[in-house]
Amino acid sequence: MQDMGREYRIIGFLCNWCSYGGADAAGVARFSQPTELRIIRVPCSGRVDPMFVAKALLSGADGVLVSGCHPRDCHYTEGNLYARRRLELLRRFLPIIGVDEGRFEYVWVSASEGSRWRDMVTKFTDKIHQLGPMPRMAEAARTLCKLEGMLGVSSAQPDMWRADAASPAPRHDALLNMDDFRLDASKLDEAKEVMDGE
Amino acid sequence: MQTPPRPVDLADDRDPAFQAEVARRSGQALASCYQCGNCTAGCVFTPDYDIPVHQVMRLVQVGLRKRALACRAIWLCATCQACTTRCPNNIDVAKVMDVLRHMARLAGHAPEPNVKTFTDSFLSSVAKHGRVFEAGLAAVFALKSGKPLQDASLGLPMLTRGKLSLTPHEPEGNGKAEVAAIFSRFRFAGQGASRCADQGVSRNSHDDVQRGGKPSGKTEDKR
Amino acid sequence: MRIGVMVCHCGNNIAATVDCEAVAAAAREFPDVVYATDHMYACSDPGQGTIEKTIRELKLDGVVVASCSPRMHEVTFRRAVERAGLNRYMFEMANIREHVAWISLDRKRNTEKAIDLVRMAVEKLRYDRPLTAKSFEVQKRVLIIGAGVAGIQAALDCAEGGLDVVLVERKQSIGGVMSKLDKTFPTVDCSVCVLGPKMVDVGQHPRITLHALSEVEELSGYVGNFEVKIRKKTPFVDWTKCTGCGACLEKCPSRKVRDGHNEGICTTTAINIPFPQAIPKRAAIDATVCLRFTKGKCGVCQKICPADAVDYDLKDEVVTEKVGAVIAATGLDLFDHTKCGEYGGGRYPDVITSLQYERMLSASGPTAGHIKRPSDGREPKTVVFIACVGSRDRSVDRPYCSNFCCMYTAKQAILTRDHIPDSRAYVFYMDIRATGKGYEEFVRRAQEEYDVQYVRGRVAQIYPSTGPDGDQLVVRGADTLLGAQVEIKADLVVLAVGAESAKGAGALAEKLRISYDAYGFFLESHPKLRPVETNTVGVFLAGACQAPKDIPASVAQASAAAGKVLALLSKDKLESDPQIAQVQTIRCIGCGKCERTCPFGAIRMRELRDGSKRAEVVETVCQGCGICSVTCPVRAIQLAHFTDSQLLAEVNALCRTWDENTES
Amino acid sequence: MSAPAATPPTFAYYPGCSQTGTAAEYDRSSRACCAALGVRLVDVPDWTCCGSTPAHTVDHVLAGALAARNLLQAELIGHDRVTTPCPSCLAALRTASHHLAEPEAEDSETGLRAPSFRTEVERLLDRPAPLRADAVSVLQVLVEDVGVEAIAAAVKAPLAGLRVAPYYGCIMNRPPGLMAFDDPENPTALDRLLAACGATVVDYPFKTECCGAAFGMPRLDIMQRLSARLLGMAADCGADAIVVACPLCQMNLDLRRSQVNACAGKNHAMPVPYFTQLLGLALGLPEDALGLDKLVVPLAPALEAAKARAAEPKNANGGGPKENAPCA
Ligand SMILES: Cc1cc2nc3c(=O)[nH]c(=O)nc-3n(C[C@H](O)[C@H](O)[C@H](O)COP(=O)(O)OP(=O)(O)OC[C@H]3O[C@@H](n4cnc5c(N)ncnc54)[C@H](O)[C@@H]3O)c2cc1C
Ligand SMILES: Cc1cc2nc3c(=O)[nH]c(=O)nc-3n(C[C@H](O)[C@H](O)[C@H](O)COP(=O)(O)OP(=O)(O)OC[C@H]3O[C@@H](n4cnc5c(N)ncnc54)[C@H](O)[C@@H]3O)c2cc1C
Ligand code: SF4
Ligand code: SF4
Ligand code: SF4
Ligand code: SF4
Ligand code: SF4
Ligand code: SF4
Ligand code: SF4
Ligand code: SF4
Repeated sequence: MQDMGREYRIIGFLCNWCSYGGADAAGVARFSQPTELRIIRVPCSGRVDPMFVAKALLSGADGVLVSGCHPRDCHYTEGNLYARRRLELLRRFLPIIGVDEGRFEYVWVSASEGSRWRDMVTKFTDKIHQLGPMPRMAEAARTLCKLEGMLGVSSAQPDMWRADAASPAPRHDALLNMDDFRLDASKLDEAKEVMDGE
Repeated sequence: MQTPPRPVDLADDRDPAFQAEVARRSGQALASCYQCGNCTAGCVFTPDYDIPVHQVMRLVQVGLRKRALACRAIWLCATCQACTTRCPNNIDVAKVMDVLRHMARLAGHAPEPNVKTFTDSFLSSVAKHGRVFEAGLAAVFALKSGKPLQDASLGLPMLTRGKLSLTPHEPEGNGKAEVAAIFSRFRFAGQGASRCADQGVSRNSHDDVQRGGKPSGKTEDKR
Repeated sequence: MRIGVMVCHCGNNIAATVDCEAVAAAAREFPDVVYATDHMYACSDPGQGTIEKTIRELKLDGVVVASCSPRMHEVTFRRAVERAGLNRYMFEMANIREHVAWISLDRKRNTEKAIDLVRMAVEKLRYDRPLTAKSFEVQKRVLIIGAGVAGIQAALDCAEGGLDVVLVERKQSIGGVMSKLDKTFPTVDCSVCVLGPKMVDVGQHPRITLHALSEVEELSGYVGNFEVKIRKKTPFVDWTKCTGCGACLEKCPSRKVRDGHNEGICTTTAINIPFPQAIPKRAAIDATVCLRFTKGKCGVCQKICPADAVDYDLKDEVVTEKVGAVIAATGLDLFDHTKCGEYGGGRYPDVITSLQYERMLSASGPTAGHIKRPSDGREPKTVVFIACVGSRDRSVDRPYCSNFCCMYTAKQAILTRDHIPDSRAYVFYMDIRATGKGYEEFVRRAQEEYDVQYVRGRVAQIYPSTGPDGDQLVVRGADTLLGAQVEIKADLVVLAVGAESAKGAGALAEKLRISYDAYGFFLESHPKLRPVETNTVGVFLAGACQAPKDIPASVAQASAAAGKVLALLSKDKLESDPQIAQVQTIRCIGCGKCERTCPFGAIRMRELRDGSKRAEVVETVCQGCGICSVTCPVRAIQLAHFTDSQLLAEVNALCRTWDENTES
Repeated sequence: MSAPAATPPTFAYYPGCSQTGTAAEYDRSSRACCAALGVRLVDVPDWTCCGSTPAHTVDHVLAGALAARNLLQAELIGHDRVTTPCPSCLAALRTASHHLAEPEAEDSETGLRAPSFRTEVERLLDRPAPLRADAVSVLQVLVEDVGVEAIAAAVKAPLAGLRVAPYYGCIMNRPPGLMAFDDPENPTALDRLLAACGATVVDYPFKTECCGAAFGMPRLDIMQRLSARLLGMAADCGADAIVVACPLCQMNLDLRRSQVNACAGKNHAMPVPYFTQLLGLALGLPEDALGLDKLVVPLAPALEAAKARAAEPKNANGGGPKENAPCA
């Protein structure tokens, strides 16, 4: 089942209420799973900034999986719908920055669905194995700097609250501000279609 | 010499590969059978079986290969699908019975010789004519089963109603040859093929078919 | 910053597949880590003691524990950290049990992964800062949804404890399934005799506001301060006037209405009081069958009512209540046996459900306690019970055990033999699940004293018999212990239909923002340690809405939930979770996007002296989802403890090591 | 009378081996009814045996290849929908088409991709296997494509007074996942069709119980026992006839009647017509187009008795399956 050769680098952003519990449930049930995925716990899939995903992929992750509550089952009512809207747009945006959109996936797993989580991880890991390692792009570093500039933070910069946050860094170049896509009516319809599809 | 009776040794008598093989050939999750007996309850052949269906399933689960493959029940199953339709665990029980029959053939079991003879006669008729030649099949079967007169009383009513054709209705075109080719490829398939275990069955079972299917043209016409 | 790390073995749970010492050794090399160790049980007293001692002795600023899921023990360790004088948010957990040790046996890879997870936790911790909770006022009232035995018990316990109770029941009367039962196992005492007095107490308790024929339409707010909108369906009878005299029932000409309380084995009238002990004992009109509503004529009840209570123009009403906590107690529904074509699919009148049989056994039921065949009214001499109908059956997507049908089947078989001494009772079963106190003894009594014939096997088919005993049903099953197919000619067949979640349970869960499983049963916060809580603080569970349970278990959980609510609302003020959004005013450009996005309306725009606007978070309202953070174009609003910097620090922690690994 | 539709529904027609011999009347009456109801049948050219039960009891790939060849023959003349009167052929054809659609599976032990069913079948066929073709029964075509209302409208000589037990046989609707037609436990297609013909349909509890299938030859005793049950139940239900849709059932219940009666010690004289024969009668088709003379137990006495019964004013409720009435 597993390619025993190299380990791939996969990050999972999991909603604390549903999918993180689902991953726990999979562990409790001792469902054997690929080992590559490292989980970052977030309060809600709506907390996942597309920027995090892009950043992870440009910094060397081979795949990023975001998992939240099922539609309408969000602990915060509609956080997962925001997430879906943003992340769906991110998926379409990834090829623009030179990343295969298959490296990013967004799924629903509830706290009771240990076996579904196992299936999701296994499938996603398999897919990344098929895609192979993320190519190291010459562009990556530059794009990354740009992204970090836009975000106003970088890994080198200390916490924005503690630091001299005197210089507001508005992101004029709203390349990554997914919410701005909502202004584009055609994109909005597309996004709606995606949402209704589920 | 007979071995003295003793309990089933669940470790030594068990052949775990057997369960795995049946699972692979049938694609069924055998471990999910919880022995509810629904298959036995609904099978109209249960009174004729030496081992009721649910116990056949149990034999497979435990891995008692010999007992499962030597039983008569698997030959008497008519694939009526009652068990498959009603199994609460969605097990295709009829398919498991089918697969056990395949494996029993491979292992050389035929506790219901007439059933096997019928099957073999049927298929050799198909191999020969491209379609079943009913009269020929009846004649071959009657001869081989050693019950030549069992259906003698049916001959007249059939003849008078034009239901008994004494010549085969063979396909008009190339069909006959194609079917013959399917049978012969079936026989020789297997070299270099990947599903080797299955090919094993195929080869063997086909030999059975062939053996059953070498009646002289004479016997076929004489009924 | 001075960080301490502890790696837990969890006995062998983690240590079997993760090299815990190696993880601790690796952690020592991480920036700011001044101490790292491994421990057999981090959550044990000595484990926690070590943490506290180390914090004090080494003057740590933060602690990482690598052990089980934070959903398990985060609170435990936060308390330990706090006892040692640190802020409880200067703590991070790495989940190396559920997410590492238990999902793979590859020790090398597991160890590497565990090291990665610890590195992430350390990096995140480096950006942690102390947070302090704020406190807020609470509503000392509780909303209870569903008034079966569980809801009733919870309501009485809460009311006795001094809380005001808002009890919402969608049916016309409270009582739930238990009010339909005849006797109850394992004591075989009369169900209504036990439940009736409690129902009366609910009706009379000064602290309980009962909304019958009502449903929750919307729930907003948060623990301590929920606001609930309740739709009171119109009964077309003014309940303040109706005395429950029943005069209208006598005269209503629409008499062919399916009687829900009697599970459809008899009919009733369009204006109706479901049963004599109903609470509230008030009449209501079913407009779908009332002649006045369907045909425009009649109006008899209005004329006849001595209290002048009937009012065809009454409309639904929506009331709003404020409560501090919620208990969901919506109970169960039963599997629809008409899906089972092999049992006649509802075509044979003498194949009935267990609950229909309860109504027949009940002295206050439509047959006055006489067992009669629905087809011809004859007293059955052979009654066959079939267990697990619509339970433990994947083919109908009901893989679970319904928990109490084995027991009520034994009860019904005993009662059958009691009612008709010359009868025979057969039970087809797969396993007998009798795990409660006195239950096994009860089943044995059915077998030994009452001579109930237990047949181990499922029934494949029921069909009408023909010939001389042409009015019977042939039950064809298996006796797997005999290894045989068996047939019984039965006069009556009772299906022990399985339990399902109450209709609409999923939709209600969504309103309450709690999770539910694939079958609509509500999800508890932790199956062993928090069985009455949900993941939404302030919402609790009682009874069969969480999973099929019998009366003792439902009542126990109801009292437990009441206890939890009483404990929660015993304080005048609650502490809010400080992991909430905070606006960095200096960065905020006042665009208002966060205000529009927040699903809880937790953000207000505040006007500065210069007329410009800035966002402001209402701390008690913010739920900490972080949706606003992502929306803000200048990242001015950040979710405490999950800031951009912290999450990116975790990402970076991983990417950096990968860089090192691949480049080396 | 149903006016032929603008484009009549057209199917490739697979008769099956029995229909050339012991069940010739099933073939003949099926063709006649389809023609009368505006269903165009195009014979699968050069068709060969589908393999029936014996093939799958020996090997699933062999069975698949024998059936697939016929689906392919239909596809080659541009037909994806093959119809056949015989449930056994139907099962063989549908099973093949079902499995041909399966993707390659992975062997859980070796991790290697096992060749798909399609690959294996193609090896035996030595041709590409059919891609789309699937099979439906003539019964399903008549009930779903023509429709019961259209049939009722086309009936010229209602079978008033004839009490029939509809017998579907074991595999017309089972397993439901494969056959995807009607209810597997209580099918009603035949009931509805016969009611549309004006017959009185009795509630027959053994609609799908196996008659003994092909065991007539190898295990006559089993076949006798099972078919005797079916006849006994039909008699108890007060049926004048058992109406069948399967050549094997018909053979066991009709041709082998003397054997069954001998075993049961009964003298059942109930005819066992194919449903297409009764439908043909109701549509007013000539008897010789329906092969009524080929039935061993003659149908005429039952028809006469029914006519007499229908003449009595009381029994005019000629139609519709009885609901909820336990048969007495
Ligand atoms: C045939 C049968 C026999 C049984 N015999 C026994 C026995 O002998 N002994 C025993 O211990 N147990 C027995 N049980 C089990 C027992 O009935 C249950 O344990 C018990 O009823 C569970 O109580 P509950 O309050 O959780 O649910 P319920 O009794 O189902 O009550 C739930 C209430 O919530 C209401 N409701 C549902 N949804 C909503 C909504 N959205 N809004 C508002 N209200 C809602 C319902 O109308 C109902 O009144 C038996 C069960 C059956 C089916
Ligand atoms: C082998 C085994 C495996 C199990 N596995 C599971 C499982 O996987 N999952 C599960 O849910 N359950 C399991 N259980 C059941 C589980 O252990 C019990 O449900 C649980 O321990 C009960 O907790 P308790 O607090 O009621 O009782 P206990 O754990 O027995 O605690 C009672 C305490 O009271 C003390 N005590 C007793 N008398 C006195 C006295 N007179 N004065 C002062 N102190 C006293 C005792 O010393 C003891 O510390 C298992 C049980 C066994 C035996
Ligand atoms: S019906 Fe299914 S689960 Fe039950 S005994 Fe048979 S195979 Fe096993
Ligand atoms: S398929 Fe075979 S085992 Fe299953 S019920 Fe029919 S005859 Fe019995
Ligand atoms: S509505 Fe009137 S008549 Fe009916 S019960 Fe109430 S008071 Fe009595
Ligand atoms: S108005 Fe309706 S409810 Fe009232 S008596 Fe008439 S039918 Fe009954
Ligand atoms: S309690 Fe008994 S009857 Fe009910 S589902 Fe469980 S095992 Fe079956
Ligand atoms: S005593 Fe224990 S092992 Fe036995 S049935 Fe009860 S729970 Fe199961
Ligand atoms: S985190 Fe932001 S969006 Fe979420 S509730 Fe708080 S203020 Fe609203
Ligand atoms: S989204 Fe950001 S900038 Fe806009 S109002 Fe909110 S905090 Fe201020």
